[in-house]
Amino acid sequence: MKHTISLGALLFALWVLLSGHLEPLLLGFGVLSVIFSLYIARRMDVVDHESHPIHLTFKLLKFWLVLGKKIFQANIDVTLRILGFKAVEPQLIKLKMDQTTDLGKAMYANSITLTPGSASIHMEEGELYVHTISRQGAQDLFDGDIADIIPHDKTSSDTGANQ
Amino acid sequence: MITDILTGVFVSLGCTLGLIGGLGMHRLDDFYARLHAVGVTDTLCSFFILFGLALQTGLSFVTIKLLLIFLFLLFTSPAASFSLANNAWQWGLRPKGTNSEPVSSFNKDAS
Amino acid sequence: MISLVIDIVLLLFLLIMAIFILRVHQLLAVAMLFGLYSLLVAGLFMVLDAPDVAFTEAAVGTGIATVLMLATIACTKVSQEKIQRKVAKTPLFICLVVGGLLMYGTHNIADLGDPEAPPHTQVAKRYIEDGQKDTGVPNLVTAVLASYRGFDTLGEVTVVFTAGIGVLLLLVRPQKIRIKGVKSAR
Amino acid sequence: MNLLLVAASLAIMTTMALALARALLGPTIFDRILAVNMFGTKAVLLVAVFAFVSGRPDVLDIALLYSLLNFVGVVAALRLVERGKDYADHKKPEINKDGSNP
Repeated sequence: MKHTISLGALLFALWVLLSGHLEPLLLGFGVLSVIFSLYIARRMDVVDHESHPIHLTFKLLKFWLVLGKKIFQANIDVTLRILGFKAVEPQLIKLKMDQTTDLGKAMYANSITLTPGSASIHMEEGELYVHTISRQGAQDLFDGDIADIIPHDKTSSDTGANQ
Repeated sequence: MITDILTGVFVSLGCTLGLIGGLGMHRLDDFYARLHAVGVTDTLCSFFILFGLALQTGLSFVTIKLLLIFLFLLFTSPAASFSLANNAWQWGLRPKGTNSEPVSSFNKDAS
Repeated sequence: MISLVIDIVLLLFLLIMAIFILRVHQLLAVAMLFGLYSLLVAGLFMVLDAPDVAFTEAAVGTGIATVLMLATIACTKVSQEKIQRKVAKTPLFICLVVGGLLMYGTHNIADLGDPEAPPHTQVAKRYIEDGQKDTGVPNLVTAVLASYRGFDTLGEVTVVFTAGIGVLLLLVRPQKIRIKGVKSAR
Repeated sequence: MNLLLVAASLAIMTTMALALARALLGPTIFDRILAVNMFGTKAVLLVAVFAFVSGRPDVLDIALLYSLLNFVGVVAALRLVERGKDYADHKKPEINKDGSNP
């Protein structure tokens, strides 16, 4: 239930921010469409801790900051490689995933993809196939460069049921 | 005045990154390598351009819209890239110039 | 000035894309390029100061039409047939004549943005002056579409919606219908 | 300021042209879809810059819509390839015993 409420609040905030009008009529339309979206989301059974990880809010903020820094560095690296100042040496590697939850895995794989210079290709039984543009980048991934910053997803009870 | 200069710097940086990414689409010789070029244009390039534009408006609805555009791009691009790469992999496309099977660690004396 | 440049470049992209769509044999790529095509057309509408049309074009052309086209491709068998390419004379002639007539017709349209043109002196004037008061909708174009021409728009939307449902019904194969909570049998 | 944004939109259009060229050249269907995706992203940025050049921030809504629709198109296309049908104009690549393409 708390996920539904928080999603509803988020959707309504989005409506107000995008429309920018505060007349009762338009706000009423907003409430109606939020309720409708919530109804559909509930029916699709997608409102849960996975699509809407409120228990991670503060950890996520730090995660985005650190990831942002990494993305910045990786961008410069890839730019240099495209322009030919550094060599392009593609690598195909296999990473072990320590994350147990689906959310953790998705965050790990997507963080790798989001960092230019490394892209996750395939996922198989706790292993992630990654294509990197440089040997150094591959080594960094082996050393747990990205894995360390993924927030730990400790929703013990309901995650176990979900698996 | 100072915001104008900052906007100029950020927008031109973003455009440069975009152009480099576009160049990378042609310089890199393999689908998987091109993914990284697109990664550059999807992340830092759009961030710079949108941030530069946001500086022009101060804090207003427009800034929030720019932020939302950036967030949408940020959330959708890795999902799109991953499903694209995963499809290519399962279809049977293999990257050029790499070990044909993924390695799980580098040997010190390899290659 | 910049609008003109963007116009020209977008039209150039459109031309290249159209030629490519004609020549390529990968249906998937063609469907994707059609999506881009309407994205560019929407961009042109935007440059021409018609954000609402651009909205519709983007949503319908890039969104629904692409998905429908892709779904159609998914329902087809993968096979190719080489067709003898020869110019069909009568259709070409008809195309040229109709195109020429349309082009001739544009000469009678008032210039873009001409303040003396009848639509601007009468209809638009009324909309602009009384629109806010009559309907209470902040966006003028929305007021015209959803209030003044409400029935028209409603009919249009109904037709489009019905057409969409019809296409979906045609495309869905019987064994693929999913019932809520039940995994479809493979 | 305006001049710079004009230059920026020209640069973005150049990038779009580069992406379009990749979409036309291929060689695999995945290259094309990747290029189409990139083209769409750049279109979003172009619309955003154009909103500021023309001084009408309303246009940003269109950029928002584009950024979502672009994703829908790509995912819809990929769902198709995923079904294992061979939509590319050339045969599925052979995979050697050691897993590499010949």
